[in-house]
Amino acid sequence: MGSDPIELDKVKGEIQVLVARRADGPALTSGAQAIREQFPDLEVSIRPDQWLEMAVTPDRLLPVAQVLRDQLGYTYLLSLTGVDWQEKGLQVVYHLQNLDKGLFLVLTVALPAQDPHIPSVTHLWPTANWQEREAWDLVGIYFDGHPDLRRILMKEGWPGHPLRKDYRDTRPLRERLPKTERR
Amino acid sequence: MGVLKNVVNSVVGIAKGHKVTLKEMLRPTVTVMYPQERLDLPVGSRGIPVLLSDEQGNLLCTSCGVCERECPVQVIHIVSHRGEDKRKVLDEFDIDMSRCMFCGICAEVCAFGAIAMSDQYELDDFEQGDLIYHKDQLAAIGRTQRTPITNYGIKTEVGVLDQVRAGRASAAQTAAAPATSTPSSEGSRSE
Amino acid sequence: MALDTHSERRTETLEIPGSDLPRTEEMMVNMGPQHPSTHGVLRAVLTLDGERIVDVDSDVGYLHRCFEKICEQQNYPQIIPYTDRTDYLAGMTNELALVLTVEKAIGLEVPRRAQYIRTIMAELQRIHSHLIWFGTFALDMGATTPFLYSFRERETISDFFEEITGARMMYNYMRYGGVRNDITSEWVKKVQAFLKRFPENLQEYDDLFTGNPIVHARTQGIGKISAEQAIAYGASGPVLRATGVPYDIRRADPYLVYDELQFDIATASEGDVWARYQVRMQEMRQSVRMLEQLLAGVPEGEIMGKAPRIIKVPAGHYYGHVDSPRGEVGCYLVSTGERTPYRLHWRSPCFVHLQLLPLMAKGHLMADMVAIIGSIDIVMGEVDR
Amino acid sequence: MLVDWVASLYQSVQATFVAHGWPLWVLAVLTAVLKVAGVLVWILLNVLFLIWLERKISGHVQNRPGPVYTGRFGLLQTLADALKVLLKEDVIPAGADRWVFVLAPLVAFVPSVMIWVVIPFSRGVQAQDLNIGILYVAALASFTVPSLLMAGWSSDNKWSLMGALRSAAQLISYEVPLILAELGVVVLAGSLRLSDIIAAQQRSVWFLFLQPVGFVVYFIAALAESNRTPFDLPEAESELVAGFNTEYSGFRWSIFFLTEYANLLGMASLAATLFLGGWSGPFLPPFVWFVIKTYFFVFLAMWIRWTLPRIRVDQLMDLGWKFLLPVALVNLVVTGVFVVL
Repeated sequence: MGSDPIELDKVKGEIQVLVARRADGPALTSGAQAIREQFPDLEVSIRPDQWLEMAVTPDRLLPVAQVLRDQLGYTYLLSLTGVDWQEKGLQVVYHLQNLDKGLFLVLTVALPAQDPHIPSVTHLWPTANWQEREAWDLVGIYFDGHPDLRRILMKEGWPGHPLRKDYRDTRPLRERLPKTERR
Repeated sequence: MGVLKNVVNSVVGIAKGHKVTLKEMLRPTVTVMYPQERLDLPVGSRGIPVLLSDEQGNLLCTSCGVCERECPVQVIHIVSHRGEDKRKVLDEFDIDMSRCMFCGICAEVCAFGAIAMSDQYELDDFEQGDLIYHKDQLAAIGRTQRTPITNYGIKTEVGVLDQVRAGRASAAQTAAAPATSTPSSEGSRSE
Repeated sequence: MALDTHSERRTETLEIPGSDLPRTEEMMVNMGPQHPSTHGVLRAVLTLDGERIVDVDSDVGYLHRCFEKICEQQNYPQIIPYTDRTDYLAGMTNELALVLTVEKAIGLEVPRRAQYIRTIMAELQRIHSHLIWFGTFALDMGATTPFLYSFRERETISDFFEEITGARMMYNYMRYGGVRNDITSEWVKKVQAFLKRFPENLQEYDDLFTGNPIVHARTQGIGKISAEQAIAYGASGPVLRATGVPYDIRRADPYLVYDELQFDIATASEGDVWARYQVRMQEMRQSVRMLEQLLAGVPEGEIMGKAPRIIKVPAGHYYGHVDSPRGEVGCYLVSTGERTPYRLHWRSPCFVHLQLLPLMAKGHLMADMVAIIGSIDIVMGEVDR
Repeated sequence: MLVDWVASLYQSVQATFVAHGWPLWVLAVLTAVLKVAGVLVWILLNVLFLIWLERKISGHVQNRPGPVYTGRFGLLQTLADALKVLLKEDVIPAGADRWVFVLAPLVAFVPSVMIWVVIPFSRGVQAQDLNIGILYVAALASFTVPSLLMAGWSSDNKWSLMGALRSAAQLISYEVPLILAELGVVVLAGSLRLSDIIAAQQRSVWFLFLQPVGFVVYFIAALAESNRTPFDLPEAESELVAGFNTEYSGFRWSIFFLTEYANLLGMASLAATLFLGGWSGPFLPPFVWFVIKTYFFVFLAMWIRWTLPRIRVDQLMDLGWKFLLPVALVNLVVTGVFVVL
């Protein structure tokens, strides 16, 4: 294994982006160390599946994300989504990748259950645009500063956010076979 | 000269394509005239799930209900009661084929090998309600089993689904007649 | 609009061809949801100046089936058939994304034979899916015949799938800890025979379509994006590789037995429709190469590991990803230790790629729009889930 | 023989008219009606066959059998489809410009029939041997533009409008090289009369060999004129839904369909007349030669259709103005110099 770069002889043109294999062992530790140096007060852990993990508060998201992208090379946002933890509030999860070093990072942001607001990262990773819209649409998280925060999968004016745990679909059901009384 | 070279390249590129189409035109067709000819499905190909019986013609199903629980779309409906020897007797076993997604999980989870995926797949019907297949229909298709269970599937006789569907009217009549099979309310589900 | 200004630092300014031409009154056109070449129910609201595209606003969600919500109510084995229905042209790789994530979470060991079978299926699926893409792309370009030819070969692969999994599209084949059914040596021989003649078919496609000057003229320089733009917009799979970035999860984060295989990551540097076309054609050849190695060395053994009878994922959150024919399929699983996931998020490549549509299409002609949509290879089932 | 018999019949009828003192204009009207009916029957029969042929060829190119059920080899399939189309509901969109919408298919269809007035089927079998035959054909061919514009504009549909605009641009651009290519033949034959052109070819060789470049230009332009792939931009199914006939259905749509094939047949027969010596040929009867040559071009057009992708609209213009037009001009000049020398 190790983090040797992928063979580039097939690549034509003047491409600068190298994609490294997933880092493990010392490379992973130094990756975690690099983040700790930037943010001594934040806790960075190494998960058993070789992902780095860190949690930030919503007000610190933007500065942290800026440094992560510009100085630590997390240029690739894999996935962005929200989770509803009911009374414990909501959570936004960012999955980031450093293509050059092969580092994978999961960044979680906890939000209050009432009126959840979080700054948008669309200007850092444009791919967050639709993914934030989806998180707003399905989980109901407000992304402040998003250029175009409207529903994307559900139709406009849909009541509620379907992936909230307390969401109840009120539409009539098509008749089904009756459930057995035993259950 | 560049233009001329361009033109020649284009003509060659286009001519190659025409060669391919001409060659394929003279080849025999690869399609099958579907209703008359049918491709031979491999055993295990997932058509509708059916109920299997033993040599005496008794259903293998013990009405344990695991298929009903595991079905991702909840289309299986089982009603059973305790018989005199404390064993469960299967009264009803319905599968709503209009919702079934033929995933084959029911056949997979059945510990008794009582359900198998058949090779019957032509489910067209005039009434949505007719797409709910009952115990007797599923068992009738299962009794025409031609191959041992492979990959949770069996082959059945060609056209058995049509026969079962054609027999629906008469089956309903016999069910309405008194003193047939189980004492449960079979008539109530026949609608 | 705000996007362009914000991402100015990372993305070069867009040169719109023909922006120096005189302009006329603009016209709004609804391309889709009912349109022959939106590959399902994509609705793109085009602002046209004559035939030139001034602006694109895509509207998705017409095929939203609440996949993620459904999964919160199903136990783990019941989710597998649903994953087939997200990207219905590459069911195997979608199942893989889920199954690998859950296995990683539980720490399940998968027998080597099962891993080989999974890899074989995933690569067959790649060819299967790319064949559809080739056919529909040709159809978008107005050539009807390549579609039928590619389906001819695709049917053969469907037959292979049907023989082992029991279905041609909705396989429900992967299991936590292994696979559902075993492959046979006759099946392996049949697939090997197919792989022997498949390069000839590919040559036929090349003669018929790839080498055609009209295709060159219609694809080269169309829908161009740079590597920086592709990364910033989270592109993956052939869309990213066509910009010259050799990002392939099979190499960057290896899973199954890809580590032991010899293959090249197909890349092209131009980042236009033609580059994406070439990458996919090349990927089919690489898949053939991989399949030959895989089929020659399938080990004997079990196909199911020691999976618990009732699957319960330990509390926590897990992210697994695989390289599907369309790009990175990510499965983000949040568990509280129950029999059902607490939350399952599906990161689908097409959903992400569709954001690139305005970037690619602006300034090009109406006819190029069709080629661009075709070159992203969208599957609306996956976009809307 | 048939020709002679018809000629003698005509003479005897004329003699009867003269003997009885009936006005001769009645006879002229009668013959005209008969001729039109004959041409119409010929076109309709051929179109029925052409549609079947297209489906068969496309089927076999794509490794499938094409129509097989209705009639022997599916020969009656088109008839069945025509019946179905006639029985369909006649839909006129609410926003449509009603009269223009209704008239457009007719404006498209009538010129495609009128072309046949000057096409010589066999020795002496020609509805009217005009001395400006080629000019007449060229004039009629441009009639397609207003009809498609009418259809596209009146439909009140943006896709239709775009299809109509495309077709206007396309047909006008390709008219020029088409006529220039025809002119090469005219220069060689020294006449605009189609029968003279055939006679000139009988004296020397087929003009295909004397005018190969002109032939290629003519053929490409003719494909573009009859809106066939790779030049089917006005319809462009994958881009414009169905282009100018998006809103048409039933009978009106079938008229457009009919026109398309009538145009194809017209272009093919004109190509046979101009470049392959028309009905002239050894052994077989002239009419059979005419049909064989026409269908050779028809087959060529179909083969191209099922092989090539569609060209883009700006590339179409480039091809027409920047390539075909100069080539056709040079060809004409060279031909002229050759004839003078």
